[in-house]
Amino acid sequence: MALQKVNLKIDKGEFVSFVGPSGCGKSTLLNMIAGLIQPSEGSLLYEGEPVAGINQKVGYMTQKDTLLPWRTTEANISVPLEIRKISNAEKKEKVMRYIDMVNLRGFENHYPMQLSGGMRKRAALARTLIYDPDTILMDEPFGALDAQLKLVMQDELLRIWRETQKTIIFVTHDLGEAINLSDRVVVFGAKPGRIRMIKKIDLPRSRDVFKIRFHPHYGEIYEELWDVLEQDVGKGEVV
Amino acid sequence: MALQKVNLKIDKGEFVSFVGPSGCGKSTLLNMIAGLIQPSEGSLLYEGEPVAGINQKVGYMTQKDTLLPWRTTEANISVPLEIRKISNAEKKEKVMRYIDMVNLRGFENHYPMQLSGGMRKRAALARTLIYDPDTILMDEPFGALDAQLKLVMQDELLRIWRETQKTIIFVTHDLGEAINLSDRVVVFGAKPGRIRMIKKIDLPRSRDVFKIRFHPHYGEIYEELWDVLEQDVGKGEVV
Amino acid sequence: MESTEVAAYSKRVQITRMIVVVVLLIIWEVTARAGVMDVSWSSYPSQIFGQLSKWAMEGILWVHIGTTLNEMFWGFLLGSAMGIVAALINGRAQTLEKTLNPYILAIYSVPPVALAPLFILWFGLGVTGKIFLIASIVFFLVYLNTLAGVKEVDQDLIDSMRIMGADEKTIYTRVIIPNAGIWILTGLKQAVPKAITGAIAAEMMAAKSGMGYLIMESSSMLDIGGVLASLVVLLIVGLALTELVSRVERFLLRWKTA
Amino acid sequence: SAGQGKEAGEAGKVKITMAQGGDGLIWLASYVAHEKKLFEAEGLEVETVKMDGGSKATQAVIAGEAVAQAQSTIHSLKAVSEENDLISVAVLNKEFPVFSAISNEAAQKAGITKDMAVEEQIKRLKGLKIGISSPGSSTDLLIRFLLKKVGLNPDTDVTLTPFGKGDALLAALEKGAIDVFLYPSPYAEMAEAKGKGMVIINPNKVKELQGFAYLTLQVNKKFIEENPETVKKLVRAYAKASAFIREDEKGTKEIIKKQFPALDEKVVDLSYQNNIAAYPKDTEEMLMTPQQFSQNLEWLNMTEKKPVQLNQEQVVNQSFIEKTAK
Amino acid sequence: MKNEAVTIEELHSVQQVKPESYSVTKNVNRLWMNRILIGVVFLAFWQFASGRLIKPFWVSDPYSIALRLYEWFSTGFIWIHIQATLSEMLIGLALGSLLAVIGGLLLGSSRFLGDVFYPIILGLYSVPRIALVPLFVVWFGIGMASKVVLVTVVVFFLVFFNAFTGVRDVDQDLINTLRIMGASKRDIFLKVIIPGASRWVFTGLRLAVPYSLMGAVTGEIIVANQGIGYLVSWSSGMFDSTGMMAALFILMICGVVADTIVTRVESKALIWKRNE
Ligand SMILES: Nc1ncnc2c1ncn2[C@@H]1O[C@H](COP(=O)(O)OP(=O)(O)OP(=O)(O)O)[C@@H](O)[C@H]1O
Ligand SMILES: Nc1ncnc2c1ncn2[C@@H]1O[C@H](COP(=O)(O)OP(=O)(O)OP(=O)(O)O)[C@@H](O)[C@H]1O
Ligand SMILES: [Mg+2]
Ligand SMILES: [Mg+2]
Repeated sequence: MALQKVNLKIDKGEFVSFVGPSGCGKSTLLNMIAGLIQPSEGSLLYEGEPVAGINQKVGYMTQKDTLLPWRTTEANISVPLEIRKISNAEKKEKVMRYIDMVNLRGFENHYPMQLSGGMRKRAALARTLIYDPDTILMDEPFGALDAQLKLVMQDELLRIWRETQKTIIFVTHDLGEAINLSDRVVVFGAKPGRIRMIKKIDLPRSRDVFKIRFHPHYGEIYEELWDVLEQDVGKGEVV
Repeated sequence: MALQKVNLKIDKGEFVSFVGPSGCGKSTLLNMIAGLIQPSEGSLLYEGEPVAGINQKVGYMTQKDTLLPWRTTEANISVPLEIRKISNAEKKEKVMRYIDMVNLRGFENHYPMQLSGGMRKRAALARTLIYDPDTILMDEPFGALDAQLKLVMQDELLRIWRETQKTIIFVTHDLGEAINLSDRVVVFGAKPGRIRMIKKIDLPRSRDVFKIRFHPHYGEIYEELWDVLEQDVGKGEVV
Repeated sequence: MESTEVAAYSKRVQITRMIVVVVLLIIWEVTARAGVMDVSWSSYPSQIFGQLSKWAMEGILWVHIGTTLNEMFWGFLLGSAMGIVAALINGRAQTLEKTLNPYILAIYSVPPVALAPLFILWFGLGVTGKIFLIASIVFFLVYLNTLAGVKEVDQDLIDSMRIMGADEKTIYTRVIIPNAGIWILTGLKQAVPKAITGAIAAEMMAAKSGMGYLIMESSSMLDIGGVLASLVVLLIVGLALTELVSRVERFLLRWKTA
Repeated sequence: SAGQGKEAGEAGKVKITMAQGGDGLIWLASYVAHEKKLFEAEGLEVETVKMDGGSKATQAVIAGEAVAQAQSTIHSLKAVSEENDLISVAVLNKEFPVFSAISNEAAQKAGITKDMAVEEQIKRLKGLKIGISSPGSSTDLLIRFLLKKVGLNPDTDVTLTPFGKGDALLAALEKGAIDVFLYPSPYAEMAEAKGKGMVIINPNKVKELQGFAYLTLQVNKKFIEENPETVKKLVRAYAKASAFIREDEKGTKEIIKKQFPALDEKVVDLSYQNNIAAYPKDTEEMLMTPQQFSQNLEWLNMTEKKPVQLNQEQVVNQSFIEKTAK
Repeated sequence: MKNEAVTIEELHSVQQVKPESYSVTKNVNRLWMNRILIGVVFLAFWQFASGRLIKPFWVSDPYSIALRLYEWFSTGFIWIHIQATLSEMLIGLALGSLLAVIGGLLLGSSRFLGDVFYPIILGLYSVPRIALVPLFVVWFGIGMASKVVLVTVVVFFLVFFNAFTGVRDVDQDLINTLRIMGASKRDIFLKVIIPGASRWVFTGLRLAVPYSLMGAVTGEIIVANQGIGYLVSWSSGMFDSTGMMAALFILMICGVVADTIVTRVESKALIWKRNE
């Protein structure tokens, strides 16, 4: 049993992060929201409707890389448009816009193999965004990036969120990242996962991720969340 | 060319961390120290001798997982002892001691596939330690772990380092981790990699990794290193 | 690492390979001539080469190679197309695949040669029968490999496509088929030599031309040199075709090595 | 197969396919007919498909994929007994042209000599390894018949192994894998000429085998019904070929040499001598006598668990032989 | 309510269960029922068609085949043939895979030797062995040996290429790690290369098993006086389609059983590949 009696409401346009020990069921919860697996008990509503089958209203950047390895960056980003049968001209133009947005200009014709971990994450982000879903699920999207690049990407993500007004559910292991980005942080306990705390992050918007950690409240919030998390240290590491 | 004119001396028993943007040549440098690749110019001495061929005096925990997938945890950890033809009884006893040290009791008979990312890292660590080399090279050993577990592992590593007096060269993307652990932090610039800064971390030993970030100097050191790193943000991301 | 080094290495490899082959041929020639080996049942290189050039000059060789290549081409095309299609269907329909599996395995263990009379009855003595026999051999290799490829597909890729609203057809064309590509090519590569064997077996069973016919003719005329000369031709054909498939593979899989 | 036998094209030639179950001098008439353009003379364009063994060739004719074959009579009887449509229209070999070779070593060990009585030769085969073409073939039946005749058990007193074709048998004999083999000429003669063995057991010296209608021209029954004229032409071509073999020794030997370039003069002579008498002198000899028929049937039933009941009319149609052709 | 994107109430989840393993027994029963159904329908159609749509001369009919099989087994006549074929197959399989594994390991672990010899072996692979069966007979006699050699050669190629690729595919990082620990060549060979290549070797074996059976039978069809292949060619030569089909049926059973065994052994040997 990966999850135990979880209650949570997420508003439209909200940015919510999930943190918690490894194996506590964060990815499982995202999978349920995406409709990839069904909860065995309790209810999960999306915009008031129970999720039955694949939920095509959400975009999902999974923890694992799911770019198609045999397609170039450009061709990968255009997949959602192909599925919608968008005309070629429009497609080309739109894909280019998103390639610019995630700073991949110059790498349009590279295959995933030829991209670094960070670039792949950015391509996957562009693919999720171009699909233009109401809600975006992101499972440790910046885990593989180095510290500096991570901040750059967080900055970009906040900009995009501001501009597009999407709902974002974001899973991370990095407490700082969760605080930088979120309206609320949901802390899960060790397995079987249950919610230990839901913390509203009352730092001002819009935030500068490069500076926000110097905000007077930042340390407090970090401490508070950390204390909750620490209770489960080590407990999560069960196969 | 991944590295450009690097000059660096590391003392016996020192704990040195390498940080720098992705692709700047940190792993390349470790590979050279291990003798897996030869520098095309300049010299690399280990204990005063040029490194020619595989350097068997070091232990190397590579960035990638190199546990043998067809061996259980126990059998993996005992590989270095098998190579040295240690008697079975002694082997068994020693392996169990190291399994305890890295907290893997109960998982002796699991195959790597059945372990979580963190457990695999711990098994690899045990294998490196049991081999008992003078110098340990570690390439992002805790990158895959969640925030809390990371601290636990750092704590353990420091304990082991204290007890065994080994030289440790440690690569990480996490600036905080580098500061927590090291005597000196070496900051590499974007490709072609060169050393931007070598920072002595004058925080008191022995450190408590769970508390050290509240030390009055910590913030300063972080800032200073961060400013140097920031110059290269984004530049490193070239394939 | 450096390209000159690579070039020097591959040159060294090629020269060594040549030396090995030449030395073996010389040993063969010398022992045959010295009477160590019974020439009438093993021939020797110069005789084989002489036979080859004679056939080439007379033009017989080209006719027979042409026949065999033609059969192989169509048999290969038919067999691999059927193998791929069947595997694509079966690979996604788990119950169907599991149900049929023992039957397919059973048929797989029957040597096509044993079914010669039925092939004659249904497809005649002409080219058709040979094409079908080759196809039936190629079919299994391609089917089994493609099936492995289809089953190997990363479910996460499929899920991610489905969340984006892809229908089953899109998933097939965009994910499953490209993913099975490497396996299909492995199957095709294994099938090349089998297709040659199939063509030869079919032509030895009943033929009026083709390399298999040439082998049978030579053999009943007690001309071992002729048999071996035909085999040399097939060896070259096999190498050339394998190289061709490898080239196609390298082109299609450039995303892997790039 | 469709359209076979129909008038084809400008030359007005009729195109037909014949099956041939291997190579050897029992098909000498076919070689001659091709070489001497006897088919063309009849307005036939004959394409020969070589098959891997007589039973496959027979199956091809039954399936209608080939219209005719020159094949051992026993094969046609066996096939017809399975309710199939194969008709013998002419006798092509009226003797038993299957010869045996024994390796020198085996001959010495068994004490077999060339001028020993045939029955004595057979008796001394006991304990030897004998190569045949395939189970149920005429080589198989022949050796079984001969062994039984002298009171030996073919299943226990010797080891019979099938090798498919003559070249494989010859190779096996030379390499000592077998001691004796039986096959239509020229393979036994080859063994002798190469100095590896000698030809023994001339079947035509065995009383029961004299005048044995060994080889017939067999045609698909449906084809006969639809193309009686073509069949007549085919028979006529074979009649001419047979006559040529009897009359033109030099010409025949040349054709043998052309067909088997590896044979030297000696083997050609020997093979010709061994086979010449099997070829009908005239069309009269191409008719199958009731006695020949029952001889064949007896042979077939020698190995059958359930004896085959057939009468000659079911299997043989002699109406295409023009008795006055000579 | 309107403003809510996601609402989660009292959510529970059991650990993910793979769909196939759900109510295993029920599915297995269904599977076998379907299989048997297909078999029965096929046999029924065959029985019906024989004599109506196609002459029994060509395909016989299931009833007669069953009778023949019964006769063969009840008299014990068949065992000697099954035994002959299986022993040729097994000995050839063992010899062929042993040679192939040795060759594949040797050529795979030496880059230079591998690069030199690989294309030569590839070339030999495309020589149709069926043309060489008579020569095999000349060289190795008519007994079991020639068939064993044939099977050995067939198996060799299939397994060789896999063993070779397997060795080449072994993760260089694993090798380096052990070298840094001071491992000798032998250590690396025993601890890394051999276990690493085993997955590929098994794939090769799985392909080779049906081919080894086919190789033995093909050899017997051409030269033998024992074995299932001999029964096939004997029946075929006697126009006995019942006997031929019965022999082929036995062959099919052998093929399915052999594959099942390899699959079982493989899943035991490669236990580390399966994650729980
Ligand atoms: N495919 C699967 N088969 C069986 N168990 C699974 C599977 N996927 C996940 N689990 C189990 O479900 C539980 C929750 O896993 P989940 O992936 O949701 O954790 P997580 O919180 O996302 O962890 P991480 O931070 O490591 O990504 C774990 O105990 C895990 O072992
Ligand atoms: N096998 C290789 N072939 C070619 N280039 C390589 C190879 N390995 C590394 N490089 C290149 O060498 C440079 C240095 O790589 P290295 O792995 O040392 O970086 P790093 O600092 O360890 O990066 P990261 O933090 O991502 O691990 C990079 O530009 C990389 O592209
Ligand atoms: Mg997860
Ligand atoms: Mg690195």
